[in-house]
Amino acid sequence: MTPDVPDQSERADAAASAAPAVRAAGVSKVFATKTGDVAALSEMDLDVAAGEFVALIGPSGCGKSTLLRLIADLDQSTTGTLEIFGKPARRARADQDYGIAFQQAGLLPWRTVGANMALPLELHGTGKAERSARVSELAELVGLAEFIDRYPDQLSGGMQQRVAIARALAARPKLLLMDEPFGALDEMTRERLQTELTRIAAETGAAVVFVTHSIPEAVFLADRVVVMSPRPGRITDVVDVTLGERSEALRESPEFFDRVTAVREALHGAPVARASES
Amino acid sequence: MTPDVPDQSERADAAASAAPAVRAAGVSKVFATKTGDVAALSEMDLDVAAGEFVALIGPSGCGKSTLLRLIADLDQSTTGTLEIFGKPARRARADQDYGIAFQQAGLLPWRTVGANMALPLELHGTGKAERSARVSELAELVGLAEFIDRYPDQLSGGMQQRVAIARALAARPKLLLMDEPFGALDEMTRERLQTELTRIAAETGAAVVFVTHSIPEAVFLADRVVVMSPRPGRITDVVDVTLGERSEALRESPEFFDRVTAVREALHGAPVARASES
Amino acid sequence: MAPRGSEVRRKRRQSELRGWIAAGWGALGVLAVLALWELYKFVGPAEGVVIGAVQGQAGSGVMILPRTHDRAMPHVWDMVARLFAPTSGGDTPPLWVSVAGAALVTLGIAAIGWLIGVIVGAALGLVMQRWQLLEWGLLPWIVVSQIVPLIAFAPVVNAIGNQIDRGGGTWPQWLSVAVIASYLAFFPVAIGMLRGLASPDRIHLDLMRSYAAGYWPTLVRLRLPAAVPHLLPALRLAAANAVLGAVVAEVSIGMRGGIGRMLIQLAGQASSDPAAPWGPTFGSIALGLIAAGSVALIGLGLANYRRGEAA
Amino acid sequence: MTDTVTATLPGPSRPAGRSRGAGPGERGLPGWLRWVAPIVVGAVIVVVWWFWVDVLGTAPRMLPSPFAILAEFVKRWPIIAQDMTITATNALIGLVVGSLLAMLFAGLAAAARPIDGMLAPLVAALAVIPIVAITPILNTMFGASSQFGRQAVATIAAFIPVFVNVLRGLRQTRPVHRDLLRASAASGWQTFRFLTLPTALPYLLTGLRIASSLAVIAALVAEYFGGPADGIGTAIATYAKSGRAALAWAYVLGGILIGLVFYLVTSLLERLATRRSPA
Amino acid sequence: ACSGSPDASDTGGGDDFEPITSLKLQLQWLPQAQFAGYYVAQEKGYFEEEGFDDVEIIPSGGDIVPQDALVDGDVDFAIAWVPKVLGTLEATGVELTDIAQVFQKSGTLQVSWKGDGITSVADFEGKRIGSWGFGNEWEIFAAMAAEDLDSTTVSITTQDFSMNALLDRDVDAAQAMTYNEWAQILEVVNPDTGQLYQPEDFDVVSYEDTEGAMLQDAVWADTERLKNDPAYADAAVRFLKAITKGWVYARDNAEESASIVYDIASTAEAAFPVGPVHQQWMMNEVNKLIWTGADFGLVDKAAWDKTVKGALAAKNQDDLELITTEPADSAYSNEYIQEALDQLKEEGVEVSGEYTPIDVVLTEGGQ
Ligand SMILES: Nc1ncnc2c1ncn2[C@@H]1O[C@H](COP(=O)(O)OP(=O)(O)OP(=O)(O)O)[C@@H](O)[C@H]1O
Ligand SMILES: Nc1ncnc2c1ncn2[C@@H]1O[C@H](COP(=O)(O)OP(=O)(O)OP(=O)(O)O)[C@@H](O)[C@H]1O
Ligand SMILES: Cc1ncc(C[n+]2csc(CCO)c2C)c(N)n1
Ligand SMILES: [Mg+2]
Ligand SMILES: [Mg+2]
Repeated sequence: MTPDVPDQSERADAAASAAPAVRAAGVSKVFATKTGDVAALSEMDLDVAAGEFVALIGPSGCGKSTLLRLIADLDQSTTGTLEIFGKPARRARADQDYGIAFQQAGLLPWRTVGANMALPLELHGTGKAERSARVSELAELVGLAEFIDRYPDQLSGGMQQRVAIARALAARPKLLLMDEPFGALDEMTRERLQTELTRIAAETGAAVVFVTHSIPEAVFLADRVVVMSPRPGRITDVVDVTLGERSEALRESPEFFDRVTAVREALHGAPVARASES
Repeated sequence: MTPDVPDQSERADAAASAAPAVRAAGVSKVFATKTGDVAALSEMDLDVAAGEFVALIGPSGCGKSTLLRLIADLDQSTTGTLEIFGKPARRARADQDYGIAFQQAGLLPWRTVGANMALPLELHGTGKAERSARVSELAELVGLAEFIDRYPDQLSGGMQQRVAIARALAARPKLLLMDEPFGALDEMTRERLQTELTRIAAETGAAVVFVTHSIPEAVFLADRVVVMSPRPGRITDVVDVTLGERSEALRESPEFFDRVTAVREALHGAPVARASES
Repeated sequence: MAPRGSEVRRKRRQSELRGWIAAGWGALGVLAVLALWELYKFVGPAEGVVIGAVQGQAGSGVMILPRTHDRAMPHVWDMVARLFAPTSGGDTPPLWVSVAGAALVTLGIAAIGWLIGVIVGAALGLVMQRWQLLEWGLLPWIVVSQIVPLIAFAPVVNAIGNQIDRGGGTWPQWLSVAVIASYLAFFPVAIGMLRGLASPDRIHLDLMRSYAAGYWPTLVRLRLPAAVPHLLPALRLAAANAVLGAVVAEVSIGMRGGIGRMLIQLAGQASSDPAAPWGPTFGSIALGLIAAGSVALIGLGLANYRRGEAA
Repeated sequence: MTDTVTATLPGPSRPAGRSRGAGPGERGLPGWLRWVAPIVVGAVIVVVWWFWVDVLGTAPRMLPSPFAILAEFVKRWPIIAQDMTITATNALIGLVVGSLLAMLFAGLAAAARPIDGMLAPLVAALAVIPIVAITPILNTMFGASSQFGRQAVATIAAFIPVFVNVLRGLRQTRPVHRDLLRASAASGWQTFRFLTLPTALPYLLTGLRIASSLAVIAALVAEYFGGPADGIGTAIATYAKSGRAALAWAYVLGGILIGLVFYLVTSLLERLATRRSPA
Repeated sequence: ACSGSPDASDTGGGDDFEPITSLKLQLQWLPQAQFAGYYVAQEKGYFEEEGFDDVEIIPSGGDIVPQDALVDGDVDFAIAWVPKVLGTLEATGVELTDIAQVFQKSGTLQVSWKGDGITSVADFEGKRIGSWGFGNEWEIFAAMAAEDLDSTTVSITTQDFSMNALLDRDVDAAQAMTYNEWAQILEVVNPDTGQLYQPEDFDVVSYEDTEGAMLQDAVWADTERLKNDPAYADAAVRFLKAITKGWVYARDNAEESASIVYDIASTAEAAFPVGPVHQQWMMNEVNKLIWTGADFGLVDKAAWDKTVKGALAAKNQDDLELITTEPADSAYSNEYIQEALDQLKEEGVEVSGEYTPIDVVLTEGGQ
């Protein structure tokens, strides 16, 4: 929890549209483990503007997930301040200011596709009629209109991932947090979902913080690619992408390869001590 | 099982070095399932020369794994003939002509790294002394010499994958079958293992059939990239790579991107009916 | 990498510490029950609380709180003191000595029953895993077998044993008890073996096939090791079952010397010497815990085969 | 010790091990064999039994011919049914009460480690108390002329597997799901209702299935050691000791039928609930 | 040929058979003074005197049924109650013979609290009655049937091994043997007085005084074998001689005999009996049931017929009857015991007579 701006929610809410989607200042995270302390993040500073798409990339264990979890208030930072739309993370969570999707779809197997999408709404007392209207909308958005009454085990991995994205979008958050959501998919499906995600992000105008291991994915999706160093995680580079409209053709364009190379070099510039271990 | 060349093993053995590592002619595979027959492969023809590195790429469900399993005699083809170094697949399996590695490392958790590497040797009655000599050699090869007495759960994913590769190499097969062996790794580790694999393949002179979903991976590794169509799997294109020595620099070269684009287009040229479902 | 030796030692110390803490809570739990017993005995009505009793109709109504008088709930300290009094008056040995002796007899028989059960169960598990047809044919009957009350066929086993004994073979009575005990013990082993042998991942089976390994090498190098995590709890359950079975069998076929016989013998004086039956009762509980606990020790030796469990 | 009971039969989260474990050449068995095989085995058992008893005549006298048992079962059905009702009722009450108590205590144990630690030795001890020992004690405490003692014994028998399984189930919520609920700002109660409970449900039903036949056996055996002179167990003892072996075994058959019904019903419930368990 | 002809057993070594020297006797319960005569015979060497060098006395308890063990050939002789054996004989069609009726009287009581008004069998109607079941309940039903009482109005509670059901009023009247459970009650401290319960605190219905009385402990032998195996018939007589001597000794030395049984039973193997005083009480009461003035062990025709009549009349809670037809004539025979008695009389043993009770003061727990 951030100590400042403790309870000025009204003002904060009013200022929300003006405030950056995410503002991390001097954020560190140390995990106390049985075998000693693990510094996962050290003095991170990051701003994500409203509506901006930021990709986080870095070697395994560099603290990408940790950062995302701090933003989502699933963990507390050790030092530093973290503001979501100008409010403390905890409050942002309570206000459902963000939606989140994980590497595994994490659908509840005993709920239908529709019920899974509706879960956040149900938890916050949205009425039944409104819920089902929203579910239809979401299902349409992610192309699963015919599958609303299916159960997760009847879907392919890609379809499940789309349900998870729809669920993250359910409460119309202005911020989407995604932790390697396409990690488990095959390349073709993955490319399709990437294209869809850029469309959805554009349509909903949400800011996105997107963790990935794939350089082409980061480049294709993001406005900015944030490159992190091995543990303790720190930002070593930020690659601006600004490639304009995302299309299939883009993936084969020289500018695309340029940015891919830039990110590759930024990544490898970072010492690879940790990576050699994994 | 192939009906021809039933028992001419001596002659076959003598011809082995001359014969292609894999020769598939008109191979089809139909799975009988509860809900009807599934044609996984249809009339595949493929030759892999001794010492050649071939990558198989294609949308999910196109039959890549099926083909590999047929070559390994883990399944029987419905039609067509399949020869490994001029012998029927079954005989090649009995002779341990190939080594295989899967997407998951598939190590036996109760065996040390060394014992895992030695498993194929143990099963074929190699003496203890010889086994341990070979294990040291293999561990050196994959850079795990210090970890021989560790257990798999004490290793990172990348290290486990290297053990699996060492295990596949243990009996010095002239043919390596690899089914998305790096699928579960992060990009950085993956790139390192790719470099290592090309080195190892070159050193041992083994032919490799390598299944992957990643276009850059296929291009980086292979002499030839075989592109398959969605189900029922068929070869739609073969991209010759011939980029010369594999180095890190290669990944950022224009020729590399050229080949990547070529494979991308070959892939997307294929109808994507199946992929849209997953 | 950190020096491994110290890491291992620290881990061991840590798990030791956790063991002590767990033992502490456990002891507290037991103490809590004893305290509750005495507390309720103190505040509860001697004749319990019955609702819906009809005047003059014995046994009518539903008793919702138990009786607290000394015959129903002896004081904890009386039960303990009774353990140190002569078993049967006169200069008979203290009760706890008799109980311990009887428990040892039963433990030995239960151990043999366990062994028989493990062998039979493992064999059934093996063949059922090997041949699906046998699984389909046998498994339902194995389940049904456990629904047959032990006491119904214990006399049958005893009679068969006697037949053999008369027919020139040797069949001591304890062997009947062991066989009956094995009847409860084989079940979890058969099921655990079946599940365990079928538990290897497809990938490992494929791997063995790719090595052209036949049934036996696959069994020894893959299926059996993979079955260990299933087998260990099964063996422990089998041990507890073997003890329960042995006690019931002793009672049923009237075998002398074991704790089962002692249970009914001392139950005969529950009116005049209510603390006495608690001795063999505690004895039989301790016996079950010891049996299950010692089998758990096997698990320590097989720790490497349980590495998969955490993952 | 406490987790042992779950080994009895497959846990809920495991998919059928068979399809992957099938040996070569075993895959193609036609489905009808699944039904025919047990029937054939049953027939073989009956024939061997009959041959031993009626043809060889070397079986002990307390083991009558299967056909004699069946005949007696049919002939005495009215009184057998009456006693079956009593034993089944006791078992059912034990199953329900034992399961409810087990759920309550498992909930407490899952909520607080100390409670878990305190319950562990007690549950382990409860699991190894012989019915012979506990029944007279319960009968004295709660009255020998009510069915209470038997119901309590059945309760104890049912408690153990349900407790162990539910406790395990309550601990099976996956981190990704917990994160999800937290990210959705779900309250503690909502987390329990939307996540913990549904996750534990298949485990509960596995426990129930194991508990069902144990409750029947326990209720029946408890009748041997006191209480009203009714029920299957009393009848088995009475008639076995007066030379009426066929009648005694007809009652045994009645007991098996109760156990089977309990088992099949709970298995069915379990199958329904495990359909959508987390992979 | 001689079908147990008395002469065959004269010397214990006839011409046409090898005399039996090793025997097994099945008791019907745990080792206690109820079976003192057999243990005394063993302890005092009476079996050896009669030419047996190995007699194994097998206690029961649990589900072992003496008559079944006898039929199966596990043992040579068995001690069992007459009505229980009659039931088995009819249900299974086997033949056994009561060759000595040890207890001449029924020792079963139905004990109730003073003031509850259960002073006769007629008062059982509508009451909850305790019984051990397993064949011990037939006297209740027989006694009620004899008075035309409706036994279906009685609900039966299976008593466990203690008398708690009565003490806690779970039953209106509990079954008790004069020699065992009756003493158990009287070994309990009355919380109201701080003293042991006294007989005056209870009403007692003794089945011996009712039409339901049935013959109890008897020595049973295999009818077929008696008929066809002269060695067995010979052994039967010698065996009866030995146990008669044992019971005679127990009659004349009650206290010593009680402690003989107590010592034998007080081993881990036998699993401890109730204490020494309890055994003395039991010895005392058992002697009263045996020594009624008549010769030891002879089956009294009248008592037998009464037992059979009761067994024919009684119906249990399932409305099933114990027996439906008269037992075969072979069901009892005084031939062997008479022969044994005759020989003993020749040897100067006093085989009839009254028993002079000793004084036993019960203590708490019988210890
Ligand atoms: N709960 C925890 N307790 C202790 N250490 C932790 C915990 N969570 C994360 N860590 C450590 O913090 C570091 C950062 O972890 P994190 O999961 O954020 O990495 P990541 O960048 O997401 O890696 P990956 O790409 O593999 O997902 C790692 O070294 C990890 O071991
Ligand atoms: N044992 C089987 N029974 C029935 N169908 C099968 C079986 N194995 C594979 N198939 C089907 O055959 C087709 C090809 O499967 P295969 O696993 O070879 O695809 P793949 O190219 O390896 O896909 P992926 O990239 O997802 O691994 C798929 O449609 C699959 O559903
Ligand atoms: C299971 C069982 N059977 C019989 C008795 C009663 N009992 C004890 S001694 C005795 C006299 C006959 O030996 C009788 C009838 C019992 N308490 N428990
Ligand atoms: Mg991560
Ligand atoms: Mg595949």
